[in-house]
Amino acid sequence: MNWRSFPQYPEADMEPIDIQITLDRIEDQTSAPSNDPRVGSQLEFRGLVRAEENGQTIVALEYEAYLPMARRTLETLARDLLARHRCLAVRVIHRLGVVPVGETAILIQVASRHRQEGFQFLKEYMDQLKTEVPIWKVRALPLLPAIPDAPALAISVLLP
Amino acid sequence: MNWRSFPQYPEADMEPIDIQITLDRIEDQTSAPSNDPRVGSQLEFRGLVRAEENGQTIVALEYEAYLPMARRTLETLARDLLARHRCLAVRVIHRLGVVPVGETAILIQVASRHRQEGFQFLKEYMDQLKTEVPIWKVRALPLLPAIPDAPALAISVLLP
Amino acid sequence: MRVLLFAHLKELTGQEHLDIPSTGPLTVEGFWTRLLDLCPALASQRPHVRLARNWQYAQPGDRFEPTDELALIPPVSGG
Amino acid sequence: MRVLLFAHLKELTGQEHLDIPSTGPLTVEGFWTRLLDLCPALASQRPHVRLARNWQYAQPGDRFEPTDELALIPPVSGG
Repeated sequence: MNWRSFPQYPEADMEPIDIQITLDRIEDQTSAPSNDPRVGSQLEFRGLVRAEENGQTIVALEYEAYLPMARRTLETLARDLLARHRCLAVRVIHRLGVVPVGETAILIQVASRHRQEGFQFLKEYMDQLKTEVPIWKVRALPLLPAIPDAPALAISVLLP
Repeated sequence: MNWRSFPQYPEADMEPIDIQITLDRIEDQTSAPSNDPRVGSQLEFRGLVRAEENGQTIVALEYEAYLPMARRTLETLARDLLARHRCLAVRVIHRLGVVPVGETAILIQVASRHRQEGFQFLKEYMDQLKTEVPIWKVRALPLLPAIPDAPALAISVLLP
Repeated sequence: MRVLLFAHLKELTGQEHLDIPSTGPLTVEGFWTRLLDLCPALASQRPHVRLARNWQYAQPGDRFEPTDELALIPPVSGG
Repeated sequence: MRVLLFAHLKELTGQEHLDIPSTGPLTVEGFWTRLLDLCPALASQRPHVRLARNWQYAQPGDRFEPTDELALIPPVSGG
């Protein structure tokens, strides 16, 4: 029975706060492995680019950031909310540059003892990110009718 | 640029409701792939067995279900809340039998247009699951001091 | 009429199910009378369990048929 | 004193940053006066942007030093 071979609770080896900002795809980032035996809840949120932006059909969004401030703000928010809701660990990855429809722009994972703490963390983190973190959707790339044999042409619309 | 090769929004191919009850490990179940361009939020919750149950250190919990009713109730809850919160798809996997500390007892994934809808779904789904779905923690397997050279011995504590 | 038992009710009774000899439809009250005649040990559990009938929680006005599958549902603790 | 610009403010001004010639510390009001002298096109944006100083949002009573990194933060839309 494999529960007999479970290790006798090694020290928690989670980094409590892991913040990343990247130009790469983040689809393949799976749940943070945690062997912290105190964890009863792992929550993961992915914000994906939708095919509609302000009523227009698009194929991608372009994100820009004030990098050092964005990183600091993402981290400060994480530290404050982790303490307030007594969560155990959090990981945040925000993607920048052109993000195609259906791909992940932001990934947040939070581990906590009980699910309510994680729910509160995630809700408040996203609410505050949406008002405080200097990251912008700067351009929407609209869906254009295909032009046979035309060279690839990038057309974008500046967002307000 | 890979956003140019994004397919022109194929029909959504998500199963809107996927309910599973299993004796197998569910650690390796990753996010439901979705190429539905309406999805803006993917939320995943994992409920893990913690090392502490009622103040006692344990190594595993054993779950039991009234199978057909558990499946029906999980599905009815999913259908009701999916409609109420206008979510797009949900997947629920509940593990039964002996689940070691640190492993997943329940996995819920929900896809929605906006994150608020997914948050509401997940919160209410778990709240209702905890009162309505006929699944029980029937036994806790306590942590025992190691006995050198003793044969493996399974001792468990009946939960109230 | 078969009555399924779960969790600690199985340990309490030593049974996974009880069979109430067929007598036609039963009210909720009639059901409990017959069940406790059959298994008095369950009396202390009555305030704590809900009745399910054919995989759904029973309603106060239900009448149970001999072919129904009944179940005693102690407080659940899944997830 | 360097002032960074982001998102549509870059398009509006054609610049990624503006440099206010050094004059010693500036109040928030003094900062705006100097900035709008330098780039009048930003006047219409003032009600919509927040000031950041050294990677943190500035407070109303702040005094900005010539070595500070300032930034105009238009409404954010990450996530």
